[in-house]
Amino acid sequence: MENNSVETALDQLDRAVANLRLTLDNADSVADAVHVASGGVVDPFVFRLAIFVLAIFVGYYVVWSVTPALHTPLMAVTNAISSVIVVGALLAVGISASGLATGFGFIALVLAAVNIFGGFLVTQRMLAMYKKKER
Amino acid sequence: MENNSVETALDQLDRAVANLRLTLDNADSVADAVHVASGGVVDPFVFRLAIFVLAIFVGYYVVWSVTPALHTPLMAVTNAISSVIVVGALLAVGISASGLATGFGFIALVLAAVNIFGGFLVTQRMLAMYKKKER
Amino acid sequence: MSVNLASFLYLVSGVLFIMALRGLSHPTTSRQGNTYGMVGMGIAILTTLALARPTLGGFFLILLGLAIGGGAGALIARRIAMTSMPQLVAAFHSLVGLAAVMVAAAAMYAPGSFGIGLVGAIHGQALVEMSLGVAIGAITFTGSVIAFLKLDGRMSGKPILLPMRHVVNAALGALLVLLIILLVGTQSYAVFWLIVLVSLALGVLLIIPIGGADMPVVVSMLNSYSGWAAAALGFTLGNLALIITGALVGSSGAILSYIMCKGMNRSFISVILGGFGGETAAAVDDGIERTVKQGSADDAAYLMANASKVIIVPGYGMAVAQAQHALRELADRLKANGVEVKYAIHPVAGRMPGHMNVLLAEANVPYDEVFELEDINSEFAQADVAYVIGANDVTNPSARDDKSSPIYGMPILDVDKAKTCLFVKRSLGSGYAGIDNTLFYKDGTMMLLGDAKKMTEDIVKAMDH
Amino acid sequence: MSVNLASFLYLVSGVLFIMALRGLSHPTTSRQGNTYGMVGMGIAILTTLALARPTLGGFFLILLGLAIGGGAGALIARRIAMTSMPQLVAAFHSLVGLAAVMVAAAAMYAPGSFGIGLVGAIHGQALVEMSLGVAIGAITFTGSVIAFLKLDGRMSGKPILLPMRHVVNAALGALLVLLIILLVGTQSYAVFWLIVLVSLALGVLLIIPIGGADMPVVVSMLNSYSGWAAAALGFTLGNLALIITGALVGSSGAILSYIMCKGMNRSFISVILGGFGGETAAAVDDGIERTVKQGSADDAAYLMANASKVIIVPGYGMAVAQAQHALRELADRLKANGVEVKYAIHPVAGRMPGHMNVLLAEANVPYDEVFELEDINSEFAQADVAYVIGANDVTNPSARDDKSSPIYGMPILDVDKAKTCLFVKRSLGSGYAGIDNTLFYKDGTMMLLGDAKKMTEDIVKAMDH
Ligand SMILES: NC(=O)c1ccc[n+]([C@@H]2O[C@H](COP(=O)([O-])OP(=O)(O)OC[C@H]3O[C@@H](n4cnc5c(N)ncnc54)[C@H](OP(=O)(O)O)[C@@H]3O)[C@@H](O)[C@H]2O)c1
Ligand SMILES: NC(=O)c1ccc[n+]([C@@H]2O[C@H](COP(=O)([O-])OP(=O)(O)OC[C@H]3O[C@@H](n4cnc5c(N)ncnc54)[C@H](OP(=O)(O)O)[C@@H]3O)[C@@H](O)[C@H]2O)c1
Repeated sequence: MENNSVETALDQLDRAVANLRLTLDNADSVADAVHVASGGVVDPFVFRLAIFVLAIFVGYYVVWSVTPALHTPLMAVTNAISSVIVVGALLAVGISASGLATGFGFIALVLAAVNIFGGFLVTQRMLAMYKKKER
Repeated sequence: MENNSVETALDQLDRAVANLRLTLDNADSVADAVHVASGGVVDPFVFRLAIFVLAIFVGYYVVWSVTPALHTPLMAVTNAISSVIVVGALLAVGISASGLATGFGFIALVLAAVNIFGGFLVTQRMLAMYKKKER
Repeated sequence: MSVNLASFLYLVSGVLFIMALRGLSHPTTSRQGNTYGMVGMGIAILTTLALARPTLGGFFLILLGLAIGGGAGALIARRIAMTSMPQLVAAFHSLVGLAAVMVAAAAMYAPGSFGIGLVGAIHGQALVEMSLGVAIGAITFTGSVIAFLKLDGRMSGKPILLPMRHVVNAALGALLVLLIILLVGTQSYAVFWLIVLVSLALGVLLIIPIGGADMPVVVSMLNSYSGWAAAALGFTLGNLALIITGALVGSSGAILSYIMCKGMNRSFISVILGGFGGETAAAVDDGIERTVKQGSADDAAYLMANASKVIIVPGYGMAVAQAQHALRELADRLKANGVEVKYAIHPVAGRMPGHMNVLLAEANVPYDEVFELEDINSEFAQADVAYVIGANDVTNPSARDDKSSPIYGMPILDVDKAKTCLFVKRSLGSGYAGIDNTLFYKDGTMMLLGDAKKMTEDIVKAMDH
Repeated sequence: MSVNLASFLYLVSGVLFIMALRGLSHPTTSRQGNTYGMVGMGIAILTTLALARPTLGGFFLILLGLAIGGGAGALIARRIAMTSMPQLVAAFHSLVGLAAVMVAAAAMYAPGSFGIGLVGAIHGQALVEMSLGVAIGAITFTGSVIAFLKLDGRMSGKPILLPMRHVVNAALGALLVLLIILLVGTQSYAVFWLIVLVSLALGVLLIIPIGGADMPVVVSMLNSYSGWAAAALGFTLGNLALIITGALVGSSGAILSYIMCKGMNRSFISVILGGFGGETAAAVDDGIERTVKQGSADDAAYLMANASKVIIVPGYGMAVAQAQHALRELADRLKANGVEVKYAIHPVAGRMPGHMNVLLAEANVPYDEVFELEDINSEFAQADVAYVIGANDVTNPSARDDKSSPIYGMPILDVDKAKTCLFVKRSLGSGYAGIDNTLFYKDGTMMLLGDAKKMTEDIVKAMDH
């Protein structure tokens, strides 16, 4: 009798679990369906690729529009902005548990900081020199 | 006794369900945590906004680089490409169950098709007229 | 097809559209650019079909729609006269606007097909994007229809100035905002159609006070609008091709409007507020007796045949008279006689950007004989004859010299620097800006009064003698 | 901070970086552009801090790192001589490269902090992106170090041509691909560091065969590389600011390399394959006896003081001699005497793009007296004196006239069209391209042999008499 009831209980449990699974599955597939049409499950990679491609176009045009007289400051300023890699260093130092990762992050942070300050300041110094004829 | 065992079973069921819930919750929160850092749960709207903003920059530069002699074809071709709204019409006609939506979609489809063929072909006709001096 | 692949393909078609516009940076690359555009459109359509996987019936319906619309479009493209391009572009814009409204309506009635929720339970964000798209689309539709009617002469170009129009427009705008908020709250079809109605009315009201001659700026502005409408719907549908294209078209229209306004030395706002350029203003009557030297086709033929350099300045009148072919004949004749011939195009000559270029190209004038204002303006001093055919405002020296002139500051072609200036037009009347042209009364100017085409043909004939 | 807000802010900082480059389209907007850049960087840093919410210790560490690095950077920026800009840029690039490697290493050891998985279970896609980032970063690092050493004269500029170098490089490249595949499979630290090592070696091997004088092209190319490395890591971290910036920097470096190669009329490939420009070639000895007219500072002072128009053509020698300030004095003196003075800059004068402009700006020469080749080349015919100071290749007429010349096709400044051409250099030796300059032997040329700064100062003194 006891055995029986346990078995029943187990059966019920099984069925409950199965039901639960079914519901969950259903919910999932509904969500999936909605997503497919709305593009909600588009891999962020595709979006990033689009952003990357468009940014290359923007870069192409924006750099061609730089006047040749300012090509040296351009090199300095692109160097400064490419140090935005500092965000990676900040994550490593700010969140990381592992000592090694923190160490690597710290080195990256220092190097990037040299570039950021050095790059922008030297550009500023250069640009301050470009003057119009005073009349 | 029977009563007892059923109760036990129900208890077990409850616990099982609770456990299941816990596991599910955990799984969810783990996924969430991973997502937060990786940006995986970034709302696609933000990505689309980025794409939109960059495309405006591209549009700005690309249109300024159009030679004034071709400004009339430019108006015709932008008209043609803005009919890419046809993708909405195709979805409406292709998937919709509701008769009304299909009807609206069909109208949109016809209108966009006029623009697509009209716009590209009239541009082609115009561009074919621009010739260099034969020497 | 997986959504990832589809999104990628939409990106590809967006990039192809960018390449299409990029091609227009030079006539030699422009045809290839147009091909890129067509390929991009093809990819967008095929991708959508692969994504939607329509039933056989749906597929048939799609083919039918494409065939009807495509056939009509192809026919129009083949038949249309080059001189009617401004009207055509306006008409096409109205179609894009209406298509945007229809797509939004379809999304409203069958949100599931677009993945934006269920009937009565559409995502709020999608509703906002959609209402923006539908409002801009509807304004584009009726606005473009009015622009078309004015440009095509089916409606008077006279500005229609309703009393209190700014108040009415502002009120309608506010109402629109309210309705959009209401739509997000209620998801009611009635509200949706109210938005459409109000926007349609707004489109009409915004455009009727603007004079017929300002329509080119309006057409460009509406082009820009149709782009923003497409982009808004692109957000709703999560479609990259639509978002990118919308931004491109939006920028393009805005830039062209800006170029036109700068070329006319007027502010965009003053154009949009309307009331300008409907009627020609009364000729200035300052009491000074002015004499005009009038000439005949024979005089003109003699002058030009003996010139060593002739610069041709075409304007709106050439388009009206369809004189481009006759003009090309004249130029050929001159070139055969050893005369150097060049064409000078003002940025706002005619009634749409690049208007003159397209007409000259139609008459087989090679594009490397056609120069922009800044490239040729210094050459008038060396020219024996400036042959001004149907142009007026773009040569008016008061824009350069007279600070009190309403067009002061607008760049002009310095035809008065040429030894002789031949002016072909039908009367001493003014042009688009309604301002008297002091050049008519100058010593070096000879007026050739008559229709541009007829006069040019007569000059060619006179050369035969 | 929500990730959505953070992503939006990263987008804002990307847009600010675009505006920073956009500002450089004109000197008047350039300072504002630089400010945009700084604000963009500030936003990126603050956003990351708000997102990472570091512990107090972490926060302290971050401040420390920023202080050390920032202090060093600010010091360098203040101290560096303008003539050392090429070296400085190379050195800075090496830092970006190394930083990229370090960030990738941190991500490898603590993937959780970057949300790309767990140790030993990093997402495959992230691993591929990361290895690309680390490989390009490492190549940028050692490559830039070599470029720095060559530019700074700490290493001979002579190309070091190892035997079979192309085979070795190709083999290393293939090994790199294999290692990346292996890394995705094993996630082993050893493989990761092997990738780093191989890339570091590759960076050295790729750059040592390139002659010192070609380093500017290399520096630009490495600039481009550092951009692509940043973009690759941007994909790993899902960071919009990094992706946008990487693409901007990547394009910028590529375009500058292209401009330089076009200005030298050489192909990018030939530059990268190396072996050029290390040593000056032996002077051409074609048996013809050639005479050179040599002059003194007094002769030059007399000629210039009596000229009505002088065009100054600076070149690499001006940078070497640091003669820009003396030159400015000379020009001031001439202008005070009523002589019209202009500066003509060849696109590849000096050793980096815009090199001459920056030096002239340093000496307070107003930028509206400085003209690019295409804007001034027609004016040499009207000039009485062309004062060529330390330039050589960019004036060599054989690039224009002699089809057999290795630099044939490179655009040159037509200094030989001026009535007199004064050449300031220390010898009759050749310049960067190692080609004899036939201009030295021309009638209208007077050689002023000596150091550029000394000679210019002597001319100024001579004018006092
Ligand atoms: N291109 C654009 O994008 C654009 C856009 C908006 C506004 N606009 C404005 O349009 C104007 C364009 O200047 P425009 O010089 O080309 O034209 P315009 O100043 O409008 O003058 C055109 C002249 O052509 C003459 N004309 C008309 N029909 C003719 C015919 N059949 N035969 C001979 N002559 C004829 C007219 O004089 P008669 O009546 O005496 O014959 C008129 O004076 C500018 O004011 C510009 O601001 C241009
Ligand atoms: N700008 C760039 O981005 C770039 C990049 C890569 C390559 N390049 C190449 O660099 C070259 C630049 O041409 P360039 O005409 O400026 O320079 P150049 O042809 O290299 O000639 C420089 C001349 O300056 C003289 N000189 C050196 N030190 C001097 C001093 N202290 N005082 C006086 N004269 C001195 C040298 O002659 P003496 O030894 O007789 O004094 C030399 O002939 C081009 O061939 C270009 O292709 C440029």
